[in-house]
Amino acid sequence: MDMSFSPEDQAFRAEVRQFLKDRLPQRLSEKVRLFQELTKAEIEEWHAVLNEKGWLAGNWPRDFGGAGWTAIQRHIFEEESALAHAPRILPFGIAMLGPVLQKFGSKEQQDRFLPRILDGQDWWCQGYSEPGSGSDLASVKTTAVRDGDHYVVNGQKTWTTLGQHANWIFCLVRTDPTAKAQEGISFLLVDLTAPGITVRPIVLLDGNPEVNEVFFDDVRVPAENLVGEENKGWTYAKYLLTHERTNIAGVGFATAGLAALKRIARGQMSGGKPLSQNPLFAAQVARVEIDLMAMATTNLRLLAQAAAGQAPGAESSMLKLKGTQIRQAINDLTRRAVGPWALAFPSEALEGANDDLPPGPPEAAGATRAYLNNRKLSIYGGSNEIQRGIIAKSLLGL
Amino acid sequence: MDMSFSPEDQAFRAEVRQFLKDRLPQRLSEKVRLFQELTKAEIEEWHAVLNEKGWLAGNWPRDFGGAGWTAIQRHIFEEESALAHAPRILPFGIAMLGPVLQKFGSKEQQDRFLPRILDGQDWWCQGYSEPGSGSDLASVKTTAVRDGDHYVVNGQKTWTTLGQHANWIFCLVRTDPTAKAQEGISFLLVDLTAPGITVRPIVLLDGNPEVNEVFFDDVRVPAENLVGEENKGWTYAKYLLTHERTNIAGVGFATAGLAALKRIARGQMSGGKPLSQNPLFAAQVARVEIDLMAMATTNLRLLAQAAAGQAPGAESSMLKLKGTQIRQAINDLTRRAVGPWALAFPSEALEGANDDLPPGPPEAAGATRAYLNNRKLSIYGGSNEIQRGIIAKSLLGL
Amino acid sequence: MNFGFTEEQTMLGDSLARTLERGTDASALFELGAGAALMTEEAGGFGGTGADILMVFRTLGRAGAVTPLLDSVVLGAGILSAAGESDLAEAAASGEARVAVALDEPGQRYEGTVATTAAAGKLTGEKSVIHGAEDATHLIVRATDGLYLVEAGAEGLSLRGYALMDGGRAAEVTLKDVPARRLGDADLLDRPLAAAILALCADALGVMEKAVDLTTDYLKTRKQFGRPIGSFQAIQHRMADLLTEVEQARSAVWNLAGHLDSADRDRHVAATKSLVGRIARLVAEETIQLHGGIGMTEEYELAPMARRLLAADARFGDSDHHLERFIAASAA
Amino acid sequence: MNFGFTEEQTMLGDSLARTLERGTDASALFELGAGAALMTEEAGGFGGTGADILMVFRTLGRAGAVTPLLDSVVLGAGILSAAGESDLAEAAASGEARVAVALDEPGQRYEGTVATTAAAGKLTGEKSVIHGAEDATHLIVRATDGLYLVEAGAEGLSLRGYALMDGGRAAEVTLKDVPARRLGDADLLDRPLAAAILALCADALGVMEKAVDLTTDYLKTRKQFGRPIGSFQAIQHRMADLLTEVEQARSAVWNLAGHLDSADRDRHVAATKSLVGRIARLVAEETIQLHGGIGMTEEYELAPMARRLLAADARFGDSDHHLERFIAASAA
Repeated sequence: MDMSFSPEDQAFRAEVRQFLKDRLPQRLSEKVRLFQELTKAEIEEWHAVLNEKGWLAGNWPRDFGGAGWTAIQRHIFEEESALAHAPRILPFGIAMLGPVLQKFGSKEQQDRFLPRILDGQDWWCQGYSEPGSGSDLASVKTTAVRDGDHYVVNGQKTWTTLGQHANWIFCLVRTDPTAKAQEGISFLLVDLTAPGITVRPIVLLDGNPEVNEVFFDDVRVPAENLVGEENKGWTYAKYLLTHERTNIAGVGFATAGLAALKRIARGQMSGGKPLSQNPLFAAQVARVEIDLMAMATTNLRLLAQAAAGQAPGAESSMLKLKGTQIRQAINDLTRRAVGPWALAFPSEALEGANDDLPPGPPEAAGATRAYLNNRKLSIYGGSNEIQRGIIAKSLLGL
Repeated sequence: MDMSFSPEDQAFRAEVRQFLKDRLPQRLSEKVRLFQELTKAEIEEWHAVLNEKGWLAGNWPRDFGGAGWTAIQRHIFEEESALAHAPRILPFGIAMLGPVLQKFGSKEQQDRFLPRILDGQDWWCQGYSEPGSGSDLASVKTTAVRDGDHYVVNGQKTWTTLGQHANWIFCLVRTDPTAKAQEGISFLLVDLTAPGITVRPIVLLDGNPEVNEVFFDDVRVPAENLVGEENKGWTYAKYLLTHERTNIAGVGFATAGLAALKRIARGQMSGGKPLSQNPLFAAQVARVEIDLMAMATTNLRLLAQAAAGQAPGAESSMLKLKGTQIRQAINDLTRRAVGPWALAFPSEALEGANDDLPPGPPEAAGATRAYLNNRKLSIYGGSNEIQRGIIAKSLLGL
Repeated sequence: MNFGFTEEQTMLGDSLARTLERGTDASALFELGAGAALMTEEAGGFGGTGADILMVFRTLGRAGAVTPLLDSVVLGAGILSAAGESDLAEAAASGEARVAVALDEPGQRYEGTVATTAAAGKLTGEKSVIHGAEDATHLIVRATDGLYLVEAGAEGLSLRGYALMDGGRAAEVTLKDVPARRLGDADLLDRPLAAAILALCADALGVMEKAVDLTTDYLKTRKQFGRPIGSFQAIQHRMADLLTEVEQARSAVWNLAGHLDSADRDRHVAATKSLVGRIARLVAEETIQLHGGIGMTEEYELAPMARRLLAADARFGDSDHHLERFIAASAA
Repeated sequence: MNFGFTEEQTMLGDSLARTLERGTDASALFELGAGAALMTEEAGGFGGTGADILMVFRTLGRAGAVTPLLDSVVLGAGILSAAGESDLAEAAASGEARVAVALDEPGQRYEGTVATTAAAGKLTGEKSVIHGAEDATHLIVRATDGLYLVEAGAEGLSLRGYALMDGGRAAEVTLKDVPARRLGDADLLDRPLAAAILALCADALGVMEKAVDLTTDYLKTRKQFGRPIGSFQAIQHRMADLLTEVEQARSAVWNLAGHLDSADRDRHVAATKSLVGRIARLVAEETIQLHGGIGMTEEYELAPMARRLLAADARFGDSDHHLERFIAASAA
């Protein structure tokens, strides 16, 4: 048993840290630290910096222009990035579509789309969920009917994260309405600028229009944009969902969030002393820190297993469950740490105006919004209720 | 809105308190305070004291020899009794069988059995549960077959609390094996000294043989011992279960337990100070105290509603749920308050010898056993899972 | 023992609820007597007991109404009345005057040190998160040596306003040699602040009841995997736990209402605010989770309820703050 | 990075498990080398790392074995070895000698004040809940100025024994001018006590795994309302939560095993003991509840597991005690 990182991994960590120190603009890290939303341009700016270094797609093989990192290296990069308050890499092209195209896409599709993900020409979004589908992703109602060398798409997708910035969407569409739920689904790439598409932002309870509804009205999609075989889309979707689950524990985010929480608590007063010295508050922080220490080890254990070729089972559902509980607990404690200043709620996103300068410590307003926004963690990517079902069924066989 | 007790009720409380001061033997209250088991003789001694005063059956009408108290008076008596560490009144005859006989029994049955409950000639126990029935009480398998002017009973009951002291048992028996689960059940009174009955104690994980298995092997029971009509027993059983639910919240026990916990915590040291001043421990005690304050008010609100003729609905399931959570939390904190001394586990009940004098404060060994024993609170009387189902179904209509 | 309301209280609650169905117009509420109902007879009102406050604010919470009643009447007029300023108190209770109460200061969290000073009848200092300050005709300001009255627009007084999570607005208040009149010692606050905490908790109770009703309806109608979500046992048990906690919150609010003028008021304030704050957070989180994605959206009606519940915990000291106060009050 | 065991460790665990299937005979365990596996090579053993301790004690916990290995070897021989008493340490590791370690005193809870004094080589004081004292050939006694060695049967030494919740026995120890030999300062305890806490946590992990397996089997086979209890969704979700917590405990035990000889050992001891203590209690309570009545009975095999889990929390400082230690260690 040896819980330390190998010398190579330690050297890699030092390299990542130095890179972040040199190349991460403070302008961006400051916004991330204060839980502020980044603009489209700011996200693209950071993608470009990483792409220049060859580090944008850590999970892609080198042949496709990726960094070809091991699972441990990816973990180290994610952890260091979070600790440095680097912007998050958009998952839609890099973590989701990329692996699907690499495994199931045609050579033409790979050549056409993969480079444009890396160089920022394309901004992808995900067209999985539909109104009413919830965690039942196989209940796809959006249809694609073959018409010559096109598919004609009709229907609606929702919860499309950052779809307002995207020019492409990968969709699950129903191509065989007579088949059973999980059959008859295809995986289609759709140009969002095509006629018949409407994107409508949905404002979330934190005031941020982070997600969108996407409407398809007789949208004509070239048949060459079908990935893999018709009616086999569910297979690709499941593959994508598995890939989405790397970093499912969010150890890096939690570690960075905990550090921020502790810093904030040292700066807040409670009964004449720093809040960090309040026994009740300190106990809650300590408990989440102890939980995080254990979960981080579970995460590394699974990474080591994966490196040894063992596929993770229901343990990744445990990581999703515990990981979201820990992150939401940190968000909750952070919001509560800023006490009355958590009440301020900048309304620009709600009202289209930014005439409010919130009071209290600089993190205060963002702390509330981060808390509200991260209620999504236990809902999306397979709700925590779904995860509990997976754990029970696969480990207990019940 | 007026949350104070009426002058009459306050006078009643004073009377109860004075009575307990005068007539409750310290020998008994000391054992109760230290969580020690009472002997059969000690329980009977306290019953006799109460019966002499006419207070043994607070819930019975005066016509049947009861005290005819209001729900509020009963609450006051239970609370004061618990605070004085009085032994608990055995529920089987007084709280369970009595009301059933009064409502559904024949005049002969009432005349024969009720006085013997009061004067202590009969010790009743409950024959509801069977092996494997769990919370599904209607799955009665014990049969009673009519044979002339007798029923012949065969089968097995279990979890029969204090059955080792009893001379009578009231049973649910199946008299019509062809009927649906909740039909075909009858309510039968059985003399435990009859031939064919075997009582086998079950030792619980606290080392105490508190419950028993009762085996029936061709036991002949006079037909006159049938309560009400044949095959209507489920109706009476449900009525009994409803009556069992008075004091379901256990406010008195919780209040007394909390007072004991605080006293113990003041006497234990933690980091050079009384444990009661340890912020983390004090916070846990305060939280359960706050919960108890709220639940006590819910209890009084329901008592007031009952006094005004409104039947309680799923709220009594909420009281069962929250009441057991609170009492178990108090048991847990009490056990943890005595720290390492909670490790001592007197083994006389397990090994039939009492050569161990446990260490630490006098409450220590009892605290562990009370904790272990009260794990039953969330299991019996309709498990907490059953209560959650009742709440969901009746209030949500789901 | 009686846990119910008087006929007058019930009638007021009903007419308030009907009025609120047509929208939240503060002047309509004042016309209805909602302000006077929150004041005792000695203070020129016709209510002011714990039960009155509970009835009015639970109704406001259920309706999601944003009103000046807590700050201007329960707190503001309450202090003024205690200070013998009956004219201004009645003006606030009738809606003619608007009062904001400036207690907390920047850099302090809950019940922190007060640094605002009075010298020669003039106040200097900074106040933070002052609810309703922008609309106020008068401010009551806490200084090191007691409470002072300041008129809106007084020289040296400046405000910086912003929106709040509960739908209202507050302001950072700066005072530079602002002319002020002394009202009395800080203990004028005792009963009005306890009453304001009751009002906030009763409001939160109304919101919780509404959020739970909304969730129940959703669980009954929304289907997933071919059946109503509410038919899933795991969901049922979570709702049962949630309802049980809301029942606890209900009793806690009743407790404070019933002990607002009793000797152990402080202990009840701490117990109720701590419990309600904790359960309000739980209800916000659980009702969002039980809704799933739709519960995250601004256009669905749950969002403002959830924020209002979080705001209830964050104001006047959160659940941990009052847990500590409860320990102190119980030891005393 | 490597979270696994060496081939030798795995082999030892396997043969230990096989031996334990035939019963808990302490001498058989010592013959097998279980004692030596817990000692480092410098101390005459062939193991003694965190991983060795984890492997041995998780196996003991799974088997429900009551042995002197924690007290006499990990703690006792560990201290003796650190004090340079290699002969007696090896005798304890081989089972020839039995050592009990007397740290705590009556009236103190966890890590309380030590009042036992040494004067002219003789000890006077009282020690409380001393595990394995009745069977010990030697006692290591903590006095105000360090650790002392006392032989069983020494004049002035008296014991009062009693049974423990975890199946073992302990004694109250009274010392009256008992001849003793000084071993050294109290910091001799540092590593052995940390190792003993790891042993206790690994034991608890084994018990938890076993209790969860037992519960899983029960839920699959036991039927209620006509179907297996385990098919009820609410039960499934609770088991999922429980399994997730046990996974946390597993990683916490690994953490301590991996950091037993690192600079931040104290922080890991506190983190692991706090987390394992909390989850051990949870597993005890939840597995009983999920079983229902049968889980309450002595004759069913869950009862000793549940008590052993509670005992693990109650020894060497409970979850709250170590939470406070963690806060202190993190601030340092």
